[in-house]
Amino acid sequence: MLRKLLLVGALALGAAHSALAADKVDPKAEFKAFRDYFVGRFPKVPLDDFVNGPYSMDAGLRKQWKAIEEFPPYDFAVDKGKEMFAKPFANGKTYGDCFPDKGVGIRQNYPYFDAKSGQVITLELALNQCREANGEKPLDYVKDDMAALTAYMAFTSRGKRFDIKISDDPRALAAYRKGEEYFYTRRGQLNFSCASCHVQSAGNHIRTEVLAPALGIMAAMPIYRSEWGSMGTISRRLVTCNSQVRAAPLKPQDELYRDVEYFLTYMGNGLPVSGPGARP
Amino acid sequence: MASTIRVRAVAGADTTEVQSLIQHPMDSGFVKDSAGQLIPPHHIEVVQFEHGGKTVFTALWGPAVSKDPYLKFSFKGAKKGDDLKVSWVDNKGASDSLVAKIQ
Amino acid sequence: MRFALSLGLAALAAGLTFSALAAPADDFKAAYAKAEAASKQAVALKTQWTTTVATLKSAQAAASAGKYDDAMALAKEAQALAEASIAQAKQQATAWQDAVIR
Amino acid sequence: MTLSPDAAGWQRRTLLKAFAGGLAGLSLFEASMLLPAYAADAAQWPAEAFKQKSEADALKIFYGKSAEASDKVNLDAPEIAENGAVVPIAVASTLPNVTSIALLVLENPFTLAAAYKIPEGTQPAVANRLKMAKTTKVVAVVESNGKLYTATKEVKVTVGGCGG
Repeated sequence: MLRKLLLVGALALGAAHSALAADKVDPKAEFKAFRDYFVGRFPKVPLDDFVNGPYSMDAGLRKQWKAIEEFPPYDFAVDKGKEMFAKPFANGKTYGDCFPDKGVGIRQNYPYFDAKSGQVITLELALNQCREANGEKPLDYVKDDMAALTAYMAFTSRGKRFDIKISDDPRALAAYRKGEEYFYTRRGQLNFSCASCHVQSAGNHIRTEVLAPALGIMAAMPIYRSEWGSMGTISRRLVTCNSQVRAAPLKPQDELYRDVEYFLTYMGNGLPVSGPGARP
Repeated sequence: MASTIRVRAVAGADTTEVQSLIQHPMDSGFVKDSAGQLIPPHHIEVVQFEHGGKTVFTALWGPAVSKDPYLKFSFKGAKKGDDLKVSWVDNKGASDSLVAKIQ
Repeated sequence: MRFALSLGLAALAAGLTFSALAAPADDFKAAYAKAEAASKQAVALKTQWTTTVATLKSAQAAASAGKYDDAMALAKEAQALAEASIAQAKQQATAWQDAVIR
Repeated sequence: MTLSPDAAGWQRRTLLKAFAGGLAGLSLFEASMLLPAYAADAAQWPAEAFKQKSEADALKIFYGKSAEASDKVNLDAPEIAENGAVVPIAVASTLPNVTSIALLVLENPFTLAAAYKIPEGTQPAVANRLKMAKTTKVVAVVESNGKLYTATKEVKVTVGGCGG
């Protein structure tokens, strides 16, 4: 009983809080402040180079990355994604039929806020919605096939500039705000937020790794990580971010994960798609 | 299924530069799986490149070569349009091969 | 605690009957239930820590092995972790705004 | 490769991919026709050499001789590996009549990592990617006119290539 009361109380508190916060959401101003912060802190990094994450910050790492990019390990995923795109579902339709421009060169427009369903639609979610609409089972969100599909879609969009829209729809603003809250909220036993690592400590070393700046961090997704020895999607990255700070991860494509992707990708508006990427 | 082998061979003025990437786990034998069991070694042992009936490069690999291994080398005497034959065999006897056109 | 201990000693002296063992088992169950409740609340608030989950698991394992002293300590630790995670969420409910780049 | 403001690079890459895709379709057929003629021969793999646990033993078993350091062996290895699982390593040499190049990773469980046969007409240079368990010396060995020459470099590894 007491537990229930506490729970209800906490939830009510949370709701009241976001309602209050939503009143003063100004994505445009926050976008400018976010970008100015990184540009000011890393004046030597060309703006478009932020999408290369740690490699924009460290010459030694950059050289190894260049060597790996000569024949990058994500090539196999891109080719697999291309094959999957070409192969019709059992009903004869293809992935391309679910997307504008047959799914080619559209990565920069994801995620978007869907007024009809009132939620943020990420590329990964849209791909599984496409499968289910065509009578196919959804894919695992974190790697393999999903990573191959998104790798191919990112590859066909390379160099296109992110153009995420936060409409005046209060629900879109609320999703943005929730994503922002998630990004800045400390969690896990280590008491780190996404921002602790990727804003306050961006460019710093953890062991030999250089923490990627949050500006443009979504642009390289999906990524081949040497640490994983395989491809991973945005879902996989968020799940591992959580577990690294000893926070129990949410389910892939949880509403909060989609909201944080919405917020972060919007913050990188105007930067070019660089995915799929290779990372340590 | 697509080939496990990717090759880019580009003829220059004097030499032909070859880069290849092979899809292979290259398990070292020292890594444990999620159940705590050692994954037995599984790695490519030999990669061979042939041009004009002659072996132009041979790689002998142990388990310390990275997953999805990469190679770059150059050789003389080839021109655009020539065939470059690539083949590999691993410690379990699996193999693959490919004929690439030099560009 | 002291009572349970002396009871345990008495049982030991009496030659460890099954019913004597039931006391630490029940104590553990109660402590575990408390820890589990706190853990569930942390999940509901999306503030669960992986260490809470792991410690709960270790507590169960210790109890299954009959190591009730260890099991009790672990259950209490799990409860403390879960409560700390809830406190963190409550503190962060407003504090996050101070970190926003403006 | 950087991003595609470099349109030519992008185009080249796209073409290459299309090309590779075309080849992939051929490969099975080609393989079945031609496999016996040019299949990599597992018999030439030097099993004993790959089991050795020191530089001296690996060289003795693989080459039957010892080596001396030379500034004509150029070993390009990062000072700090971004990840021990994938460390780009390149070797080149200005020595004459090079017949083989080998790479040793001294702190790995087995010292010899890779060896390359360089026939006449092939440049004495190779680039590859190796795993390193921990901070280690890497030795490039070049066989020239029947003698062995080496270059050594230390690579710092804090994220090991042999972990989970």
